[in-house]
Amino acid sequence: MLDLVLFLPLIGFFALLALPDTVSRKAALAISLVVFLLSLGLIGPVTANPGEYSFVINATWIDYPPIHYHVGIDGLSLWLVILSTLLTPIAILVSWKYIDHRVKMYYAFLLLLEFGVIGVFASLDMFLFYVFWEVSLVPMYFLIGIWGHERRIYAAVKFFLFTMAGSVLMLAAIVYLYNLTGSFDYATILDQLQSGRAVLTAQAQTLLFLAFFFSFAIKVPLFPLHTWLPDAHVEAPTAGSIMLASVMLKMGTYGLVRFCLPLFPEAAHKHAPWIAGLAVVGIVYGALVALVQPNMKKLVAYSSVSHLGFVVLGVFSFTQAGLDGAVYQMLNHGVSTGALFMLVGFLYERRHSLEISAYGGVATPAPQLAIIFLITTLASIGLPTLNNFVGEFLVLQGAAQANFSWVVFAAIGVILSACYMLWLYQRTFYGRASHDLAHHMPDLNQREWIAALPLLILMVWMGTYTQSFMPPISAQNARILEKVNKGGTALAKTPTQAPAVKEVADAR
Amino acid sequence: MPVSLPTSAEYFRFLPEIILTIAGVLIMFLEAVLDEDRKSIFGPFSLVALALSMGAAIAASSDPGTAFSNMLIIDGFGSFFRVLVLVVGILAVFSSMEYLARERANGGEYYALILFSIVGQCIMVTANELIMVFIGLEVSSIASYVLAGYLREDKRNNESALKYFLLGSFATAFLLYGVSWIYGVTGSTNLQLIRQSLEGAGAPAVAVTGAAAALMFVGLGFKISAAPFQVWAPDVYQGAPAPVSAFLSVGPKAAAFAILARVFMTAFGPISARWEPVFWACALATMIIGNFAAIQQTNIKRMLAYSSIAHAGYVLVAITANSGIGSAAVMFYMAAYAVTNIGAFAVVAHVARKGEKYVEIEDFAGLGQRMPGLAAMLTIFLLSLIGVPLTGGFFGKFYIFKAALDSHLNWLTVLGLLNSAVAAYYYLRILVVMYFKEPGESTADLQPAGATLSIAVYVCAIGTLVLGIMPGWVLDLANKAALK
Amino acid sequence: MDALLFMLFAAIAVVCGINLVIQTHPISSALSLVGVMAALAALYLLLGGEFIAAAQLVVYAGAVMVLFIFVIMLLNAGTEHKVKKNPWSQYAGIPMLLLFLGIVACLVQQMFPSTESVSFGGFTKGGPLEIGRALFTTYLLPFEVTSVLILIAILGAIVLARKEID
Amino acid sequence: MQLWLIPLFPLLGFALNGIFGKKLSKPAVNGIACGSVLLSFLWVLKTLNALGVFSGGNALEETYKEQYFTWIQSGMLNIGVDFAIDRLTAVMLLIVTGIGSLIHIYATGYMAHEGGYYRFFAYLNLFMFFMLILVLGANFLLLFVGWEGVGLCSYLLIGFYFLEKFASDAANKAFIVNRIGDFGFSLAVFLIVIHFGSLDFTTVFEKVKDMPIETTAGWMTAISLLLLVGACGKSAQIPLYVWLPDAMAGPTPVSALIHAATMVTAGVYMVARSSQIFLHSAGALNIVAIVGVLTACFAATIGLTQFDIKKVYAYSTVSQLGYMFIGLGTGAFSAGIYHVMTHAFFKALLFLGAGSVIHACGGEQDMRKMGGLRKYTPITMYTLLAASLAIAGFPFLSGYYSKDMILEAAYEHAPWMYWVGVITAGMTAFYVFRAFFMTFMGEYRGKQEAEAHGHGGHAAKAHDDHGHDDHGHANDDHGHGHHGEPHESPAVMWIPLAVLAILSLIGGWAFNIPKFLEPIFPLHEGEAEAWLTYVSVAFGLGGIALAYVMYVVSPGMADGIANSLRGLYTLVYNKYFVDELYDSVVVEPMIDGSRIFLWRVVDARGIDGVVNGAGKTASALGGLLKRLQSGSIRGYAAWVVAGSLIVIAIIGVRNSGLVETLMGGLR
Amino acid sequence: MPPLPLPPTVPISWYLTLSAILFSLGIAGFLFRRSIITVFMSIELMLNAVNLSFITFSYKLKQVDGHIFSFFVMVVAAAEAAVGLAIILTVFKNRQTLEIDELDSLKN
Repeated sequence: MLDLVLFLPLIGFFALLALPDTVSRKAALAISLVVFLLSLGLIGPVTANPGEYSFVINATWIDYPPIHYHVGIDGLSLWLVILSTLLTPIAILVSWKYIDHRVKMYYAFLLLLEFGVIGVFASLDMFLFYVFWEVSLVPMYFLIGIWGHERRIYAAVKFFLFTMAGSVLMLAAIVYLYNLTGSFDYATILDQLQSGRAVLTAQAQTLLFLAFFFSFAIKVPLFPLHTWLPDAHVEAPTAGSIMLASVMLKMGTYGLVRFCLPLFPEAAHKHAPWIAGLAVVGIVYGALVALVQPNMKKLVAYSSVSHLGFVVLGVFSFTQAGLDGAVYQMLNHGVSTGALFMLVGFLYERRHSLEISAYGGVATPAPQLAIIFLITTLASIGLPTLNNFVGEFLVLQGAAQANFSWVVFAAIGVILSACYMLWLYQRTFYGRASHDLAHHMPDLNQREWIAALPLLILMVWMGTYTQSFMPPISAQNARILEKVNKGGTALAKTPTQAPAVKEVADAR
Repeated sequence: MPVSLPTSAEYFRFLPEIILTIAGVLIMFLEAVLDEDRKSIFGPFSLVALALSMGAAIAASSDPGTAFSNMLIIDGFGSFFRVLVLVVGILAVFSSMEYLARERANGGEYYALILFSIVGQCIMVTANELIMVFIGLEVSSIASYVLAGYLREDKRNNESALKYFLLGSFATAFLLYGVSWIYGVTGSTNLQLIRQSLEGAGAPAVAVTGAAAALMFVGLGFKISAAPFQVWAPDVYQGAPAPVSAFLSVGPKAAAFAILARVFMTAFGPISARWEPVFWACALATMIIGNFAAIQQTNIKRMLAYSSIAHAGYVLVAITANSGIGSAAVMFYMAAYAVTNIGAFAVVAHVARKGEKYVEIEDFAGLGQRMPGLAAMLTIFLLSLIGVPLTGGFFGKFYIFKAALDSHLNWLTVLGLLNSAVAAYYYLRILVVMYFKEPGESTADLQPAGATLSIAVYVCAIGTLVLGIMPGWVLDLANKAALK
Repeated sequence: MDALLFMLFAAIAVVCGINLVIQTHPISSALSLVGVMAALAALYLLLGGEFIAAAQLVVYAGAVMVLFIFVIMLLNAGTEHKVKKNPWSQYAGIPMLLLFLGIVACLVQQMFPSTESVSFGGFTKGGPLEIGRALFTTYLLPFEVTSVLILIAILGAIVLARKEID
Repeated sequence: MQLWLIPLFPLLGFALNGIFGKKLSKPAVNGIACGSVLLSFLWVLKTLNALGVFSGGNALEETYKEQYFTWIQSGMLNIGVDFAIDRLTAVMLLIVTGIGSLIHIYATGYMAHEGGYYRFFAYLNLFMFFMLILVLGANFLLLFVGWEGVGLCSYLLIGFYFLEKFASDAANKAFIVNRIGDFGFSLAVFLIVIHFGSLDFTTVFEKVKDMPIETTAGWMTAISLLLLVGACGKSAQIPLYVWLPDAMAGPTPVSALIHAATMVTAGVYMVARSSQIFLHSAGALNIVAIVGVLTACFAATIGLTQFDIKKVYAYSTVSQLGYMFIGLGTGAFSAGIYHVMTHAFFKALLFLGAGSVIHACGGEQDMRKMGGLRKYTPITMYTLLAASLAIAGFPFLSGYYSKDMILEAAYEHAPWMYWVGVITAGMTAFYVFRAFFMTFMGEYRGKQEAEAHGHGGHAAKAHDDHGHDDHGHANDDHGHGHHGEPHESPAVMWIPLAVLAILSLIGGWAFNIPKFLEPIFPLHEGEAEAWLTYVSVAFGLGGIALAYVMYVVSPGMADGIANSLRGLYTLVYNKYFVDELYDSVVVEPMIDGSRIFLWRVVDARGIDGVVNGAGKTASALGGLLKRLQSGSIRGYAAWVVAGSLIVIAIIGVRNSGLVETLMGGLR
Repeated sequence: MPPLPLPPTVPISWYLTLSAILFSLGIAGFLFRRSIITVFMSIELMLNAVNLSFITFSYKLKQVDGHIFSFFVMVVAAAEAAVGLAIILTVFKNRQTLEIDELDSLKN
């Protein structure tokens, strides 16, 4: 099953290159839909046993050094994989009319990207992880570079170099771990480190942690490593932005949760204060800068910086709530920011401008678009009953348990998110539409509705009935935390308050 | 003095070189005899010779041992490189045929020179004696000098050849001076004997041997274009015909790396504490000079030349590691680099067209649209040069830095990896131009590549991918053949 | 006597060497080089290298240098022009050379203190017999391979100096 | 008991109208909208009846709770979607659904000619849904859901006329200011989880009871104050009141329902709900009271000078909310809730009446262009009179009871609060009756202009009259009708007015809320001093009298006073320039700082500067390195020599004693 | 004439030093001469210095191998001379100059 989910996009990539341009988008859509449906089959077994890896395949790839094709899905990666498989057909649908040159390459790259990101989430071998990590880079580079806007080259190169600069350090760290443990297998390495069979000095642990951390932090992106993101988003085509924001950024946060924390718990604890500090700065900073962007995509991009600050904050709170919230927030951000980019793309297809000032009064000619945009906006600013609220609440709750002062500042980001999103909405949709604008602004068509609807449903679903999604995440996070907080250092660091925390909670 | 004649086994171990030499001589003979219009057989003929030679080399690898009074040693390491340079030769011939026809220079001499040059490289990689190192080096080099200036009407070719020749001979003089000192101190030019002699040597002897090793490093470092002896490489690669540049940047280089690794790891093993720091610094300087200077290049051949300097830096990292893994990494990397770089140069040679008119990076604008297949192949090569996974370049780099970390060269690893990130920038520029820019007049009348060039390009691409996806095949060989 | 001969030929070699470097006309330099070679041939004899001394005179000073002079004449190479471009070697050359020489000389002093000295006849195995035997036994392979080298030289000369390629 | 049906009806109404409303006929939309709320109201009645509330006795002294499903579960934290009902909730439910029903009915008439009709009712139903969630929610987070949800609906409805910038500005302002309040609320929630491990009301309050005040006062105060921040946002208290006057940009029924009767009292409800926590922190309670006093007085002074009828009532709302906070802060929680109810009656009525007046005048909101309406709209006049008397604290009307209780509690808490409250009561009476007199007495002043300019010019006129800062007028509120003369509203509008008028008159003594809430908020022991009541009534009557003198007996007098106190008048008329202050102290520095400093300097020059600088440095280094390749063979040879020297030096000379030898040789 | 202050025989190090001096002179010729042919001859001078060194060591070690080595050096030098002079010929044909500094069109 996982094999199919993983390799069908790759097969699709080659198939598309072989097929003529005319059928490529239909073929791509069909393939991605099949992949999505297949990926739904992952849910049952994984949720049944979320703490363990399901669908494990462990085949030798290279004998020496022992590199294995070792993949599997657990509660942490399950939804991220499904998010990827869901967003790919949506991205294809969104591009349906927009992409008019080098069509088959475009869809082929989208499928290759899907292959890469699913691989990242499914890899249980560090080397394999790195391979997929890099492989996912290439199609995105081309997506931005070929089908992007005016400054696409700068953006594409910047994107590639930033990520590359981070990932080489990760490679060094992976190799170092291999030399230490003789294995690339994540579970083996983890086991050896946990059991003390492989011993890292404090300095080595710190350096390794930082190597991993920086490569992930660039991808996240964490302030102040974020400047590639606005450029990449602004220049990328709509589908590129969707995949970038929804899936690729999650690779970074996923890496933090999957690798940084369990492998180097002491270092993670030691460095958590400034990392969380950066996360908080990022939350506020991203929001403030988003506030003053004249360009919609840039605005949404900076809002991503802000939102992902929450994720990082949650991760480095080392609390169950924080971690659960962080993972949930990854999904939420994927859904709602993906939708935002999609909607901005719809606007762009109609008006061919990303400047907010080119719009105004769109709600009159295109009320349906306005409504969807509004719902997405509300999701993005964390309105309860919509998805982001749950994630932000848990993150902040967890962070509050770790250090209340972080939360005081982070919560300012929540205020600011309302400011920039509503202001954007006001400037774009409210007011009177000029004649010219109204003329170019047909309401949503059926295809666009089909693309948008799943995300809208998810926003509400994930906001109201979290139990459909949360249990596997929670279960796996609990296991991670068990490893990370072995010394129980996280909660002990909050001496001010803690009388009731450890009591059994709500006895409803 | 009892005279022992070489045994048949020894001849068998030397058979590849013999085959090539005979083929070279035959070509020279036929060149004089054949009509003009039949001279196109030289290419295929030399391919057959190379293939036969490769068969012989593979066969010989099953019967390792020394030959001709310890002059040669046919061990795994040597065999690996011998096969590698033969593969390089085959690919070089494939990528040259069309070029030569286009430049109306499809003479037999070219192939003969390639074959002789490969003879020299084969001798180098299996040399067990400094004298064989020297002679092999000279055979390879003198043929290379001529090849670099092969199109003698072309001023760039002239200058390239002259620079290569003068500086090459200059560096060789240093090498020889070093050899003479080594001979003087250790009383031998046999690698094993040198090692033995050094193992119990006193301080002055070690110091002088060190200085001699340094002089040898000047000569060999020159051939591999290690900093600060890299200066010639950009000029020569830029000026030489593109297929020759391709050949020069991998063939002699692979051989020189092989002999560098062998001499320093075996013969100078006992004084490794002395030369490792030098290699460390040279590796770093080479990477930095190669990568950073490449950023500024506009000529693609020159850029690839700087890139080849940078890659020499990576390989030097592996030699600095001075371990079995290190030598395996050298082997694997050179293999991956060979297919990648020949492929890249082959594409460049095709796009450059007659007289190498279009060798600026900007001339590749829109190649992705005009020639999607060729562009895709060049993309694979460039990604491999960057070191993106699933290409040979990545795995090679991975293995090199693994070796380096194994030998606790932590900082060199980090700096090297950062260098490879910098390198991404200039390779990406070609991708940018190729895919993100609209085609201009430079690619307007570009014809599809012919059969032989296509074979070269596609084989290189497949090789690059196979080395990236299934590195195990070559890596196993390399690990078994490791020097230590 | 040995010392006197050494001093004599060494002086000739050095003076000719210096002359090679300071002369601006290639012919002068070439003749200086011949002088160096001749002086060295004498020194080889002192060191017991009969065969090599002969080869030095016949092959080197004779054949090779004749080739040089032939080319100089052929190209009608004249005096060097006045320097227009000054590569940095012009300035850094002398200090670097002195340093190089200094290091090497020091190493020589350190490695080979003046205890052992050269006397004519101290080594007598440098005759044709010994050389020939070594060449055709131990050094058979390099000897044969040099034939390839010569072949390449011929080929190279043909390629580069042939009248027209087609 | 199916508590979930209560919010479900409006939600269904929202869904139906929202999705299909465009295709439905107006009566169908009306039917769905009003029907769903009415059903909800009836279900509330049925539920309460089933719980025995109407039979008196001890019914519902214990909380009745229903649990549906887990909403958020993480580790030990488990937050369910649970509804609970106790007496406080019962009161709120009745207010919300009862008043809500009336206003829905009214709105069908008021909005009859508006575009986006279905949209309006969909939003209104959604509001009802969230308000009911807010009231019914059995834990802080569910309360927060409703809290944010009503904020959203408020945003949507204020921005209902989104074609106009002032409407969308006001909407944004409302939402964002509320967000600032929510900031405090959410921090409080986090602290509650940290300290109680739960958000469930019963669990939390049980635990609070057992906690000693001495050791917990610190963080209890923190939680209380943070909750207060939230309440200040939602209930428009200083310093976060600024959004409410602007919120009048929404249609009048919205002002009545959301910005007078229900949503804005959510803060009061929340503080009352958390009374256990507040009771653990005397300091926090005191601050609540102080905020209330200041707000009440401050808003009343602004109300004195406004000419926009809805603005007057808006500031009045702020002021009355202040009273409620005084009640809460002085420990008289039930008095606060009592006032919530009576205020819901009379303030809803005031707004609906104002709506009727505006309707009658064809969209005019400026009282200076009204006058003499008693001839045209008698029903409206009498209902408004009832409401005005009620708010003025006329004895035995609804406002009298609740306000009195609050003031008594205030006197006990701190006499100065009582005196400020009483003065405010006087001002309240004055400005309410000022509005009443200006509207209904004298001669109609709007006719000529209305005819001269038509309705299209309203916005411009209003701007001329009110100055640039006056965002709140909603003249486009009422785009329909080109009436030559004012006219009475249709029955569907005045019947709700009548019902509310009756409630305003008798609601005070008919529903003895403090008694009903006694199980939750024990009544204060002992009798209050009688003179307190007399004084407050006197002030109220005095205010009415003053208004009568100034606006009926000698109409020029007001202008005279205004002229003689020009500076003060300008200050008050312009609402103390608080909006301007916030703009220049918070908003503009933030925006400019973000744009100029964070974006242009930190991001573009700082971070990207470093990044691009690194690129440039690399490039420059490349430029430098490539110049090594001078092309000169001799230069290259020099490099080889130099390199060989270095290499020899490192390999050969290092540690060889050679350096020592050389040095020795020099010596 | 006073007797020269010379020992009857000279130490090996003198030969080696002479070799070093000649080698350095060769380098100097390469660095300072501007005629391509002279530069090439400087290389020959360096090779000669190397040969002297080999033969000296051969004397010291009492082995013939050094002689063999220098023999090969001579052969190689001859081959190099043939090819090198041919290259110089082509350069001259194309550029009509033997100034080494004028061959710097390939650079940076």
